[in-house]
Amino acid sequence: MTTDRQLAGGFSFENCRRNEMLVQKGLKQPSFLKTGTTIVGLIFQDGVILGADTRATEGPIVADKNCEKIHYMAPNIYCCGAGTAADTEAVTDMVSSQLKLHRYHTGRESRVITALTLLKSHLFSYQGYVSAALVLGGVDVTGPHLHTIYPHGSTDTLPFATMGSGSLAAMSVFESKYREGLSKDEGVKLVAEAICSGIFNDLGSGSNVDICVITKGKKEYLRNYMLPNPRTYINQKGYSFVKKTEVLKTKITPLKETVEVVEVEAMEE
Amino acid sequence: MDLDAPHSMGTTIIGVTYNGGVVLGADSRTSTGMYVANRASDKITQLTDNVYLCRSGSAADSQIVSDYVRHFLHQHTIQLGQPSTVKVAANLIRLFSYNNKDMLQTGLIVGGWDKYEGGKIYGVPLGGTILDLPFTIGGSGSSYLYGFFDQAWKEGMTQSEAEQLVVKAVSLAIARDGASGGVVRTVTINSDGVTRKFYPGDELPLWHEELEAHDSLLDILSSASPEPMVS
Amino acid sequence: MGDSQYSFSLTTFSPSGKLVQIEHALTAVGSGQTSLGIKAANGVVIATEKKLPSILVDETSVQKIQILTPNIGVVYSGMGPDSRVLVRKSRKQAEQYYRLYKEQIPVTQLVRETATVMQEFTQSGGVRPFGVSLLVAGYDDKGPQLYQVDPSGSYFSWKASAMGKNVSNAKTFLEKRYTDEMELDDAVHTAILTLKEGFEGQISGKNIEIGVIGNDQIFRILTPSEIEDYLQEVE
Amino acid sequence: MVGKNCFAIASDRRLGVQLQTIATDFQKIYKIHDKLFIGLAGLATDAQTLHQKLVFRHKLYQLREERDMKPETFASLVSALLYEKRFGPYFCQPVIAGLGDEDKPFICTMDSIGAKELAKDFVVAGTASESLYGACESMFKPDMEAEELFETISQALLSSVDRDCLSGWGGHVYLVTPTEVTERILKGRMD
Repeated sequence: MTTDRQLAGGFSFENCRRNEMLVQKGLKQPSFLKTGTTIVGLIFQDGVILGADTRATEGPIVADKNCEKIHYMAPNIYCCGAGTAADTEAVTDMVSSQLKLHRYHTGRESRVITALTLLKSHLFSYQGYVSAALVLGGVDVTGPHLHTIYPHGSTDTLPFATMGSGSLAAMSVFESKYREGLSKDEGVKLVAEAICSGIFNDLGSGSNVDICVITKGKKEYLRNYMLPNPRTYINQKGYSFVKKTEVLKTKITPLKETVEVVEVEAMEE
Repeated sequence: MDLDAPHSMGTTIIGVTYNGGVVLGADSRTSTGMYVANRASDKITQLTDNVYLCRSGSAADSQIVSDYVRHFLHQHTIQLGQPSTVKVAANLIRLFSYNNKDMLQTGLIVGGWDKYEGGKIYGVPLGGTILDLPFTIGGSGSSYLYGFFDQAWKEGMTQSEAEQLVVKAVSLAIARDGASGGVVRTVTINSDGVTRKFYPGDELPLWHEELEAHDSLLDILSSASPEPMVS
Repeated sequence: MGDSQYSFSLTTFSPSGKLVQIEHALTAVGSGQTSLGIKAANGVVIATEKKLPSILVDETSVQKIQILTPNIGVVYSGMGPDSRVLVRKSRKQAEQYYRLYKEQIPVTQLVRETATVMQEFTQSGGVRPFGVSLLVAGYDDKGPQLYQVDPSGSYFSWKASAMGKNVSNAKTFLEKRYTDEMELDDAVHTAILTLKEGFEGQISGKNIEIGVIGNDQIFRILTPSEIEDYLQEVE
Repeated sequence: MVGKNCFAIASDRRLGVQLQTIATDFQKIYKIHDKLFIGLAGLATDAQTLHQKLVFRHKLYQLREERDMKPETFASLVSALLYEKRFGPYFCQPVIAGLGDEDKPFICTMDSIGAKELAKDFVVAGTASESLYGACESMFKPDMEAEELFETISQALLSSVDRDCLSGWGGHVYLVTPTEVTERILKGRMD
């Protein structure tokens, strides 16, 4: 049954022609949620640190002030995503699920290079139409690794990396202050500084700083590590409405108490 | 500025044969539009123990091609029980480039050494032709180098002559081509094996009207306490 | 399955209304090594013998209890290679469920999916039924659960069950020992004692396997040294 | 919009083709089960198609698993369904609101290809979303009781809709608490 097919991956293109027609007739194509982002990563003395801002945008509108851009791939691997939000989410979810099955199969910890290869081959096969720009970091049996992956499927291996619309601002911080063998505290501070430089100098990035520190056998996900943009305009008294809303019709449906089903003795063969 | 532009390598890549082997050379700049996405990339990729590949054009495309070719050469080496020849590697690359020429935006230079033909260089430019050449240059920076190579390349150079030629050529292209830059990497392959060399950008020869590299302003500020101002 | 001229099912009704192939599959299970499972008040334990054909086999390379999802584990009696197919398919199914709903698959759902696969192999062309029965142990919102799935594709929920060579002795033993209030640790002890019944040779941490899941909802396979500790407790 | 142990979901009632109004009592909020609602903004045909698919999926889930879907689970399902059409999307943006485990309110919106946006306070979608962001941002306060929540969401909706010529003709509000669902039709401008 086509309507009930499990989502085994793969896209459906059945609306493409119709949508083309609709757009031609003047209907506006819906805009997608983007993360015009600052995401960064660096290698320090005993692992990898990833960082991200938390703003999601839809055109010029800030759609989410505190979204999560550091995605889980495996217990020892995380991935920052920039680009179309749905794509980064979907592609990281898909690969993380493949990695999990691979882990069950092999009984070993996932390697960063495996994640990298799975990601790049998916992105390459969609020729850049799946617009996900990623910073992939993790520590495996071969040590710490940091990679960047572009929507077209090209990859780079670097000691420090930045991506997204705020990548220039963040890179300027890394280029002037990064050195080999940073301590954990220095690393976290530098990553936070790079993200802040994205938050304050790039309009597509904003709100808070998320950080993820991965070391051998351990990871720390520091959600909202910094909150440099607290809300300052809360009206203590709240709003009171002088005139009540005019209601034309009201219908109240009480909800039934849920019935507890008592289990009957299990059936014998 | 277009950060969504595909990642590409406006590049200078060179392959040169000399008396006994080959020298491959490349700059290290990878750019997206006007932005330098990676200033220290490695465009000379290993395919087998004795064959290397210089990549130019779309980074994604050339990486995929080299990944596939590496995979097949690995199988080929096992089945054959001996190292694959440069010719086989080059033909495999040609096959991929030709069969997928509508999809791929990449120009490649294959170089290596095998016991049958010694050091060999093959160029596989955009459409998937294969060129058997004593030396070849590729990427956006190559247009500044044709005349230079016609003049400077000699049959039967020594290894150090060839290496110096490659470094000189890449640094010349870096000086003139905006899409090339960073450092110079070379790979020398001969009967003894493979040697990789690295020439930092601030130690390259200076050409016409080029300026000395300076310390960054930040270094100056933090290194010594500035003289107190006296009015 | 395929459309070749051979694409008819091998599992054909006998005149007496039996599917002989399935009966044979059950025989294969019955001659397999003993496995058992017990559902306790606060968890589930599954256990199995791990007798190897020769002492020269590296016992660390054999793993009979497998994890399907973080909160579901499985053990088989019968043909090892067949079980691997089911484990692979079940893991994939669980992962597909997770990708759709971002929620771990409930035990009942996974068991049903696995049983469906086993049923399909009794009715499809070009294939034979699986020569294994499975014991699935899981813990989810509905509490601890233990299921047995047979080659026919039928499945039942059990308080305690056994299968394989020693099935009748083991079941009698479990019937005697089982109580509803049993705690997980007691269940592990009972599982070991049941395996001991009719175990040929000396039982040790290396020739049995035990998997447990408690109310932390994480399925865990015990290490040989942990099993040794339990063995000492029952003695 | 989320209140204390309750939530409200509201929409306007206009259905139009460009600037021409076709219907003024159009249902844009659909019930999935007693404590789970989905509002679908955008192209009406897609909204209805998507709604049918979701109801189908949910019924199948109910039969298979003998339980109602949690709002979080439902949101993931919607997201997966939308992303499947990544390169030919439904012209439709959903808002999902429901009471989950222990009657904890859950709200969420997505873009047309299923990028989830979870929020603790409020979510908005549709042609008036820009003005809704502003209105909700200032009117919302945490832990409102049901009636206050109703007043706030209604005011926010009406004031925003008045600034959007493509929306209007009153509002439709569902107010859901653990014990009852209150459905109200609001009076609004009719131009």
